[in-house]
Amino acid sequence: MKRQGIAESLRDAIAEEMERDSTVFCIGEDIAVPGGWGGAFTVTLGLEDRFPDRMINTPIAELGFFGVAIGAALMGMRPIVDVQYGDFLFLASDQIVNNAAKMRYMSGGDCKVPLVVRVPVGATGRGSQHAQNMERYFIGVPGLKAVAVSNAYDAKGILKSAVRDDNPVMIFEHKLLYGSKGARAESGAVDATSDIPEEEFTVPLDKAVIRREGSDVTILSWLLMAHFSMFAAKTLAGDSIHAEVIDVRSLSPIDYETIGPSVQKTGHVVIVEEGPKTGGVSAEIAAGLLERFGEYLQAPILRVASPDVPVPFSPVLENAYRPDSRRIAEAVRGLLS
Amino acid sequence: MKRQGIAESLRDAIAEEMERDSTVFCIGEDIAVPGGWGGAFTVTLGLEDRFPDRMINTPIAELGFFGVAIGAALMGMRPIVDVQYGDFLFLASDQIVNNAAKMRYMSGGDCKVPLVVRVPVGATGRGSQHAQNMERYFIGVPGLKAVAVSNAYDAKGILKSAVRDDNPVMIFEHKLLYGSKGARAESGAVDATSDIPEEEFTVPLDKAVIRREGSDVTILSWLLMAHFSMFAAKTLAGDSIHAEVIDVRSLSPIDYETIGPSVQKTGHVVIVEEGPKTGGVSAEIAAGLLERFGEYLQAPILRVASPDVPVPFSPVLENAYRPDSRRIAEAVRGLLS
Amino acid sequence: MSAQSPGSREPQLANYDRDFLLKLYAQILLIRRFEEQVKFLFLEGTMPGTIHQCHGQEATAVGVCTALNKDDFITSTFRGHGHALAKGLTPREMLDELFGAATGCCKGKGGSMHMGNMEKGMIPGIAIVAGGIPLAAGMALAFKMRKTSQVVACFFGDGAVAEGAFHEGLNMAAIWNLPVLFVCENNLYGASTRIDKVMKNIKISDRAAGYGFRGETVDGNDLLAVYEAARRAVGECRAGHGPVLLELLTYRRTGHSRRDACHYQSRDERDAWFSNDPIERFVQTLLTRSDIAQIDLDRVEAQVDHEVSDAVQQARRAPQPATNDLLRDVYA
Amino acid sequence: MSAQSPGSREPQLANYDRDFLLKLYAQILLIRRFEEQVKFLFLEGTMPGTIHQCHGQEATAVGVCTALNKDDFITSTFRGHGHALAKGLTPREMLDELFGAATGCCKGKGGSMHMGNMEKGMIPGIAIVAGGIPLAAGMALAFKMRKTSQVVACFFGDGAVAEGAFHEGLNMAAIWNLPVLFVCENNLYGASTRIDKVMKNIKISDRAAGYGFRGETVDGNDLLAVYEAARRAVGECRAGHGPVLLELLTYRRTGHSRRDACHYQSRDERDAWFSNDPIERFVQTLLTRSDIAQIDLDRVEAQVDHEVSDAVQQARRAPQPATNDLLRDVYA
Ligand SMILES: Cc1ncc(C[n+]2csc(CCOP(=O)(O)OP(=O)(O)O)c2C)c(N)n1
Ligand SMILES: Cc1ncc(C[n+]2csc(CCOP(=O)(O)OP(=O)(O)O)c2C)c(N)n1
Ligand SMILES: [Mg+2]
Ligand SMILES: [Mg+2]
Repeated sequence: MKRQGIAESLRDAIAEEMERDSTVFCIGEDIAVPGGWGGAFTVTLGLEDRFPDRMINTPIAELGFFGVAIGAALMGMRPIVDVQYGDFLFLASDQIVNNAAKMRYMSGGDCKVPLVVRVPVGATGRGSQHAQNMERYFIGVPGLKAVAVSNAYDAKGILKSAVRDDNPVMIFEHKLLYGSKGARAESGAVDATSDIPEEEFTVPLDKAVIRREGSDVTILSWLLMAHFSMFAAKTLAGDSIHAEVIDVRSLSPIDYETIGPSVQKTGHVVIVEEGPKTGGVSAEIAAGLLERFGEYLQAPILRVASPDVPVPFSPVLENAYRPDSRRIAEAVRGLLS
Repeated sequence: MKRQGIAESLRDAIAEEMERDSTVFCIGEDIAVPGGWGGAFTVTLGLEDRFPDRMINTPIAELGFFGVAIGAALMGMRPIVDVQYGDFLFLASDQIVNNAAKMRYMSGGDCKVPLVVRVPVGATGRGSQHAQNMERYFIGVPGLKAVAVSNAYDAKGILKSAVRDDNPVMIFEHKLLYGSKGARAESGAVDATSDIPEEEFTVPLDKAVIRREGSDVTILSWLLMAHFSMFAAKTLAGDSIHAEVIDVRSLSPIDYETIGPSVQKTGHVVIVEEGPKTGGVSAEIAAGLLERFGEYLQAPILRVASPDVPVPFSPVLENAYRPDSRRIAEAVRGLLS
Repeated sequence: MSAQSPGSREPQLANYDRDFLLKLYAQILLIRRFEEQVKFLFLEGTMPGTIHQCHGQEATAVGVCTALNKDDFITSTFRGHGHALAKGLTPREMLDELFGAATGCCKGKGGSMHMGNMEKGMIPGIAIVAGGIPLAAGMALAFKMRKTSQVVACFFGDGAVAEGAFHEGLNMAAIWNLPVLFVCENNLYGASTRIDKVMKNIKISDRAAGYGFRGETVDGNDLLAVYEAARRAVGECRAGHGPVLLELLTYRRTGHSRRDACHYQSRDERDAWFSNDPIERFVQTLLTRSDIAQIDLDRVEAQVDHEVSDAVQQARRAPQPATNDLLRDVYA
Repeated sequence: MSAQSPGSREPQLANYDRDFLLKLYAQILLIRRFEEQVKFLFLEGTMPGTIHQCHGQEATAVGVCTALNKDDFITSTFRGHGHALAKGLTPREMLDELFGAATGCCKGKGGSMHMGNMEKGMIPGIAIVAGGIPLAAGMALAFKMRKTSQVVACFFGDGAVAEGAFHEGLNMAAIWNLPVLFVCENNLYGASTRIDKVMKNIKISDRAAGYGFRGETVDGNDLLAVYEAARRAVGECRAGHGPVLLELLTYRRTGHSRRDACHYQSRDERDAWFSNDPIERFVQTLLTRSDIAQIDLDRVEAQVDHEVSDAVQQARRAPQPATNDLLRDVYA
């Protein structure tokens, strides 16, 4: 056992997978520069020493290097792509959606694209072009899988599962949860460290996890909001409100097997999402739950999310933009009253 | 009054707006070639003769010419951008989302981006890279407006409103509804012609419209599915089921003022969408209705959509992919039974 | 196979083996006949979808693919029928695909724009202009990392040169010395838009220098010239001196897609290019050989016609997919 | 203003007006002092966000912007403080913005990477590498369509050259002869990655020829050389002979962002560039003039220091936005 943050556990997971399978490689900007940073968030720090031929440091050319990764995947390699900031995915989305996601289907199952994309998201004082929560754009793309990791254990286990999966997998990571140290530390960061076993483990790509049991309300969230939901649940417990907190984790597909029974039990659902309320992942979860478990709902499903605005720079505004545990707790109280 | 299809009424609308305001111009691939086609769907046919300096025929460079349009808009022009096929928007989405949508906000209201983007969508026998319904990717982008036009009257009136709006507006059009003639005619096309008044008119960007009144169920849809919903409603009337059919039209923002009372009246909602069920616009409408009118719902909201697969080529499969009036009618019957 | 002396740039017809030449003829003709049939079937209304055809550009596909090994790969575009046939896909699996049949090379899920066959060294066609260029670089990167000697030939049109993907893909291939042959089929038009409206320097092979590798312009309607240029380039790529950019000058004898009457092309231009047909030229060349006579060509032609009409007959009856095939093949 | 004889490429110091030179000095120094203050405030922890600074690159911003008129426009990047100051934004509105204040040039909504002021001819900075390049082409297209004589200067780094947006934007500016001056500040690094790892031909100005227009490499730490090259290029653009690509060779004396110790740069390289400081060089140049003495420079320096520290004092007390400002300014 050792205590690790997400950046470290991802780094170990990548190294172990590269050790295990010579077709695994990393590709991205600034990921393999001696004297550099190991990507924008230290995840690949030092890996260029251990795997000099398999750490592909690219030009600033997102459309291109995603295409390169997909091409390599078609030829049997297993690339792990780092996009620095999720917002830059818009530049690469043609390759992701039109090629990675569709090629297997349009070839009638003749080819496959074992691709892993690591996407740092979240509002962190950098202004509106380094801040978006990108999950929403990829859950509705058949052919992709999408997961969100909120602690170091999951990060390691999910990255390993993703590398071994034969399909394109998007892993969403939150900048405030990496636990990166030194120059790359983030102000406002939240502790997402875990005890990491020495022995090998994986975490499935399609499973939600109940973080806290409760009977009054089901709070669904992921990434940073999974932490804020736990904080809120603790506060609510003080008022004798017993919230069940589920880290949705698997955003595509949604794990209704885990979520469903909780909804049946509590009859009340709050979904918490960082990012504008309209058109988010919460909408899909709400609609999906309504279709499947509508009869158990004792009140409409509530979404707690950011307002429908771009991400502002000023910390005052950014804090108002991002849902926090106070807002979550208030929403739960409102729903139950 | 004259009877026109969507391609013609859009062409007239563009020409009239260019006539009215010298800052309006068109930009896109193959939109202004003498002897050419007037874009992929004849919409701009012949306009290069009338406006030789304001029909900008571009290289094949979507990211670039969207950026060009946005830059021109920042300097006070009013570009109308043609993207040929909606699927190509992925190449331009950085410029649309990171720049067009965010620049006003991030400048604190200092600049504005009066941009119109015309997006042909829909599965039409061309295979998976010329087929996607792209609406879902843009309704959750604050700073953008999104509308979908299903007949020639709306197309003309909405295009005019969009040109006059000071914000970026995405207009979604369906390839099977253009009514393009000759070599550009589509097999499987549906009649979307309207009587077009001689006098000037506009249609607001934020209003849904009730196409057929009914008391038993509210069917919400847009584009091709708005037509199929009308066909379904006719069939259902034969079984004495009275469906109210609403063409949602304004996808962002959603017009709950029009939709709400219908839901209150019928207590039953079916949303019909072309495109994979997961993560679609229907999810947002379902979640939004549940939050606002949950107490009036007598049954869970049902989504009729395509399965979660890329668009297949084979007509057999494509027809199974695309919801049709039979599936809509069946869903309504199921919901009411 | 040929025994062309390296360094020489003029095709030395005498150095070629007779069978090799007749095989080339069969291939180039197969593409023409295939496309003619497809056009007919399409206009007749029996074939669904849309089509982008390559009449007039047959020499580029055959010349390049003949320089490749079976385990080399190609990437192609919306206009991929010729490339596919030249890389060894059968008329049968392709026509079945065009008819949307379950027996097509993509089980009817791909269609005209996405044909491919991994076994035969062709990934599904990419219909996004220039979208296959970064893929090709990545495929070549995989070959290099795995130390195989395979190469990739990446087909695209003159229109693709304006796309960011062209720029990004060529640059990465260059900095990593990847074994990829970029093949630009310059037919002077991107859809209805002429090349001189979208770039100032229309000598596309010159672009390679900006990225730091070799480019060459070749008469794309001269089959042997294309073949020899491709063979040299493939050799360089295999030796680790890639990438190479080949610009092949050619012309499409048919519309951009479907029923396009090409009113945007001038009469003079069309006439000039129509009298510069790659197949007619190759026939003239072949007939200068003493060991090839018209009757040999007729024999090839009969075989080709038979193969195509056979495939058409089969395709008309090929089984359509079942509705629940819709849900298959999304994930591996 | 200067009375430089056209055609001559060597700055003729004697031809410049004394006041003009002292104004240039004030500007270049203002940027340095501003950046020093910002770095201090950031490290001190009083200033939020992240920062990308331009110590060492001051001559590019001042040289180019001095060649522009007030109603000309610039586009900038994540590293835009210098460009903004040179285009006339005040330290005050910028520092307020950096503190997230409602009185900032973007009302606190933009931050370091998105500063701009339309009045002063600067659109909000675009933090997506190369993202401003197509915008600049479009702004220039607007000027051309409206027949104004305005030009756009578009700043970007060497790292942007690999992006598709660079390729697409330069090509469109070329084919439409747009009045845009593309200014590549080549500081040898894109973030931590050195230029020779991402392109084979590192003479960036050469790229212009591929698109069919003029490119030129200039010593970016020689303020007058930059100014004169920019003036010539702006003149060409105004005369309808644009675009022009200027490559300005420079170096950043600070980290890429925040607390970056630049361990990826060699000692030798850093030493060499540190002894080639644009401000020190300009001071040496100025002092060769008989009508400029150290005391004149000291006076300018005192004014600049005062202006900056004044702005800092104000910014520390500047009003933060109200929470409900969050919902404003989304739509016009
Ligand atoms: C990204 C993208 N933009 C536009 C199109 C529509 N389109 C299909 S083919 C074509 C022209 C391509 O020209 P070129 O690359 O020269 O190939 P050719 O058709 O001449 O073979 C266009 C614009 C597309 N498929 N993809
Ligand atoms: C599209 C995109 N990719 C990556 C980044 C992250 N990033 C920010 S600055 C930078 C390096 C830019 O280098 P260069 O263009 O040379 O400008 P410089 O920092 O040297 O001024 C990178 C990779 C980004 N902002 N945008
Ligand atoms: Mg072409
Ligand atoms: Mg740089």
